[in-house]
Amino acid sequence: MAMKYEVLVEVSLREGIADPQGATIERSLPALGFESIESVRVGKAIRFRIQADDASSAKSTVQQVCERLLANPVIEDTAITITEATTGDAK
Amino acid sequence: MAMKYEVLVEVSLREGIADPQGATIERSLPALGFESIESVRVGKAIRFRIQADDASSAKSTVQQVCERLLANPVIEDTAITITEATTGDAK
Amino acid sequence: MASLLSKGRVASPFVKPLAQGREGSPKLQIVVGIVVFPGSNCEHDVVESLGSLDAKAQLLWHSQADLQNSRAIVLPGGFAHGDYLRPGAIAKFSNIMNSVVEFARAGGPVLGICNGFQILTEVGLLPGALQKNRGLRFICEMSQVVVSTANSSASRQLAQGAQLSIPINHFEGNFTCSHDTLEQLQQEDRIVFRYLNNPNGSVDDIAGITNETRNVVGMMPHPERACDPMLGSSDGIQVLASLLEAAQ
Amino acid sequence: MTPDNSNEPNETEPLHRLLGLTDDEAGKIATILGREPNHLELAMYSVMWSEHCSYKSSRVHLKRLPTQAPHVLVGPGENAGVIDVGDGIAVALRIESHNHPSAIEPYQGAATGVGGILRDIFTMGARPICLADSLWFGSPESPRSRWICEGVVSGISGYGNAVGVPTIAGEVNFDEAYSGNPLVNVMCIGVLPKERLVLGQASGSGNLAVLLGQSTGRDGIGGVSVLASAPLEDGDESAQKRPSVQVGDPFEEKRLIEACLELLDAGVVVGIQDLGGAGLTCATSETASRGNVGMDVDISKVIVRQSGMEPFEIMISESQERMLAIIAPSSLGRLEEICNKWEVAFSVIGKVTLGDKLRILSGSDNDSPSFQANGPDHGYSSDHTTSSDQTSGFILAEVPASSLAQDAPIYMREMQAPVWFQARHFELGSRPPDVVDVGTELISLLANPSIRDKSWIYNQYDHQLFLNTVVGPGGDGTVLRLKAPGLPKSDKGLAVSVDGNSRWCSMNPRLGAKLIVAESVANLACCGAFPKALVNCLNFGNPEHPEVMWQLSETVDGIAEACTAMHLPVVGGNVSFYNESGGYDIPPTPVIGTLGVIEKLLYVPPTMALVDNCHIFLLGDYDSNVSGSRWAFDLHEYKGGSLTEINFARHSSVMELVISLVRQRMILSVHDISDGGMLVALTEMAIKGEVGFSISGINDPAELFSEGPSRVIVGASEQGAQSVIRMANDMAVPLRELGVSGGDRLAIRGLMNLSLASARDTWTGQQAPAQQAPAQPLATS
Ligand SMILES: Nc1ncnc2c1ncn2[C@@H]1O[C@H](COP(=O)(O)OP(=O)(O)O)[C@@H](O)[C@H]1O
Ligand SMILES: [Mg+2]
Repeated sequence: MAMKYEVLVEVSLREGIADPQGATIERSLPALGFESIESVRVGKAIRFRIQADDASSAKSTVQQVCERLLANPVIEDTAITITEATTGDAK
Repeated sequence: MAMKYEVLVEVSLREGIADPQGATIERSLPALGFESIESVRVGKAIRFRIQADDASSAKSTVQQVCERLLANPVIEDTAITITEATTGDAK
Repeated sequence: MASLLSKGRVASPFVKPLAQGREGSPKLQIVVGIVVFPGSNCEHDVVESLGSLDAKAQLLWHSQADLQNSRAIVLPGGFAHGDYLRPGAIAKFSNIMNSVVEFARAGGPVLGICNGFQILTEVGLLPGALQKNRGLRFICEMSQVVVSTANSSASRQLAQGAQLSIPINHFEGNFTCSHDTLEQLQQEDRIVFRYLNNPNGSVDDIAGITNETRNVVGMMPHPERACDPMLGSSDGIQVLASLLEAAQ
Repeated sequence: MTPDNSNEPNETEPLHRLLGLTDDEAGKIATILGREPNHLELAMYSVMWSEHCSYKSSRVHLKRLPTQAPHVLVGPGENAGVIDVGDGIAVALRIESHNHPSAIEPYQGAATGVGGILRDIFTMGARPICLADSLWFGSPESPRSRWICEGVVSGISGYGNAVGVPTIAGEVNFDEAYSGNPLVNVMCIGVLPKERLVLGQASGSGNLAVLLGQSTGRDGIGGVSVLASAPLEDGDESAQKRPSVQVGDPFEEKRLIEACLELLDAGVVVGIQDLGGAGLTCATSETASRGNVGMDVDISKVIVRQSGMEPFEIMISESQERMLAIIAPSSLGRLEEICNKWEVAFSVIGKVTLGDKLRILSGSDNDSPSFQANGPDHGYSSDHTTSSDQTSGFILAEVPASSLAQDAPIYMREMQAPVWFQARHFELGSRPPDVVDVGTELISLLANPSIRDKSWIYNQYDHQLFLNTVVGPGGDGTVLRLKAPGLPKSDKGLAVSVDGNSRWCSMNPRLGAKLIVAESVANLACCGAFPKALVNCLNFGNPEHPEVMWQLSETVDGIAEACTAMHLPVVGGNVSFYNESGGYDIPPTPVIGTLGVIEKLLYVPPTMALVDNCHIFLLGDYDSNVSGSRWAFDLHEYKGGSLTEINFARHSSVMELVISLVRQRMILSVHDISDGGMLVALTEMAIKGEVGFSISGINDPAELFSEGPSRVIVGASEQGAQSVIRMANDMAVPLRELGVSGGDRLAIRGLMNLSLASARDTWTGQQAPAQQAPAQPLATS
């Protein structure tokens, strides 16, 4: 029977790509009294539920979704985390 | 001596707040042949490094940064993950 | 280099008033302070439109705290700090915002236009938040807005129910708030403008709201872009004129 | 002093070839230097002598364009062309392509295209007041083309709106030929008080070279494609570290604009130059070469984003939002003040020297003591580090500055007209299809993605900022007031149009180019503006194909002929070659941007919106030639025949008549006939004006779809109609009354009777597919 999985895809800018958002946040932190923070990078965190026969088939679908829709590999990397959904409705 | 920590802050829209980005992705999935995906939500993944005396002081600083800057509590929640940084320069 | 929000550095780059009202005006000119953040871009447009109303405008640089005796404050449109993170998220920490909050709490008229509206919600002078437009697209077009209450510093010269043509120009203008906040806004008659054809998904068609004391108004449409018939509408004049009246 | 040669690679394939230089070019470099170049020098020559920077294949042809007129202050060759428009005001304009980056990362590719063209304009001391775009995509039916289209449009919107410059005009075309290689051309116009004009040149030995703005990263290095494959570092992993697409930062650019304009106003700057293609190498060698001086550059002073960057990476990085300013040492304090105010990072990276040598140093050299002015820790936040890990005190490269900037080889590449070209002219037997049902054909045309309503695009652009937009996008030309902070007061207006037509140019590049220039001028005339200057962006295929070089040459001659005939100077341009995919070159696609001036903009000129109860006239010659029309190409796949020749004397008299009618307020609506022909023009007028029309006297329905040149439709009241007839007679312009406006039907006696609503719904209703496109659609097909 099909299982439900919770998925988190983190999309981040590839190393070496300028991250104007991250840099702007970082520059604003000292004035707020936060001196000890560096290397700020801003990415996306996309969460969804997927139905699949097993974890490995879930993963392969998610990988496809990442490649085709969620990220552009020219500038972005993705990291996928899949966990079995606790029972109950997704919403 | 001060330690370095890697921080991930996931900023997500609060439950009940409509997510036009997530809805748009969800709507476009079936056309690409992905039928089994639901409840898509798009948030931000903000990563940075912080220097602090210990994990708990790192955490309290990060909490403040979240409250004051990284999220708008009217519509957003945050989830914080802190790990000890592996040695080496942040860059 | 000092950081973006450094305190107490450099006097305003705009110490001199940039717009003068028409000469020979008998009335005492009202001085309106227009806050400029790095990334603001509608400040000169507001100066120009206020100038056509005989008001005097002065630009106030965000890093200074002094409002320079301004009788009303406008937070103009644009992309303060690039709108990075969230519109208004970084701007709210500027030195000048403390003074603006104080000024507002003391009853001074404050108008936030577009990005200015976003900043006012971030800093807590107005409730709610402005999310991405429903269609996930930037929208620049003429919009039709209806005056929902004449009881605010930006609508006191307008009649309730009046319909105005005022352009909108935003990506994040979708007003969102909790159910309780919405009820409160409705019950206290604090919704100032509503869209006739909701362009962005705002709850209850909200285009502009006011605070409890009715001196602070935030609106997404740009009244300064509607002050000249050659640009397609002059309906924005009454909004700015209301602000000037409130400042008297 | 001998430059350090220690990092010479020892590969079997010579390095110069890996960098894209031919053996002859390498030989020429050795002759210039009197020795073999080292690896850094070779890298610098390879980028400066690339097609993109040196125009080595096109230069011989571009020389044929007319560039002079009394009002031209700066012609081609500088960062932007500048003309004098009177009232003490000068206007700078420029167009550029960003085709290849947009194909792989549409949002950032287009966004950085906007950033680049803006810098070209404010480099001249001009405040950018508007942008315009010309976009060419594959069919919107294809998900990949839709992804590119959506991404490009939102990239232009995202960057242009945030940087605070309105995008006020443009065009978009959809054609299979661009599915693998879209075109994104962006034009920018800026204004300045005449006396503020500055040129991108260095002068004054001892003056400082200051790098302003964004830190320098590895991004954009792979953009110079030859370098991506060079074995300059250890293997794949390091190539991975060099992304070829850059992320634009409009917020940085906005502050950079304000800081640079204030530096110019304060008289701090001797010369200033943006960093575009070929980065620091280009900016330093061009400023030095234009000023007939040398320059010492200390790369250890460059603020870098990543540690461990190689000297060549720093010298050729195309990181965005950077400017190079040349200042007197005594101005450094003032520069610091202004940069601090606008929160723009800066670093003194070099100085102007006597002689002609561009020397790249690492660390202070003995005879360059002033390098310590301003330490690397001056004013940057923690994410910036300088490349202080470089070996100090070496001269890494030493070359004549002008040899980089000016001595690139010039090629007269082989040209050959395609075989079909002559044949098509004499395709006597080939007959266009017959028009069967006018109404059905009209509906098909209105649904054509290139013709239908573009408001879903231009409404994503802030087109109102600065309160100058008197007639916005959606009509023939866009009309702006000539006004900006700091500018002398003026009643004048500017009119802008951007036009291309690859259908015409694929049939006959020379005549096609003439027709495009003519159409662009017609768009301005419809606003009441006289054309004053033209810029062009020549998008072509692979220059090593003789057919492509022939197309380019013919196109240049066509533009030259049209400009000469209409006394219109070409003040700038850009050539984009290698637009090919899957072995196919794109059709020749010159894009023409024209700038016109309205002497007194005191009222809103008439638009294309039809007004009820008017007489509708056609000004210009009868034409029923459908060859090359949208109707023939897209609806009937008929690509034969030949285009109608243009008669420039006739064209000019029609345009003068239109301008007079607009200026004397004799007409209530006006629209030139272009894409889709007369019937589409009339229908667009009806839709915009929300009123129908009733036309008669059309004997050959082909006339309705012909796109023959020099024809304009005007609508006039009863009273105005008399003046239109009289003035047309006086100016010997053929005139025909087509019918009248009114009602809610689009009626042509004997041929068509359609409801206005159905036409409108077809024309506007096609926005749906785009709106449903995913937030971040397909990355790969
Ligand atoms: N990509 C675009 N950006 C901005 N405006 C556009 C774009 N595409 C079309 N437009 C606007 O739509 C109108 C119609 O364009 P077009 O059909 O090319 O006009 P014309 O045939 O008169 O040259 C013009 O006013 C143009 O400015
Ligand atoms: Mg036209």
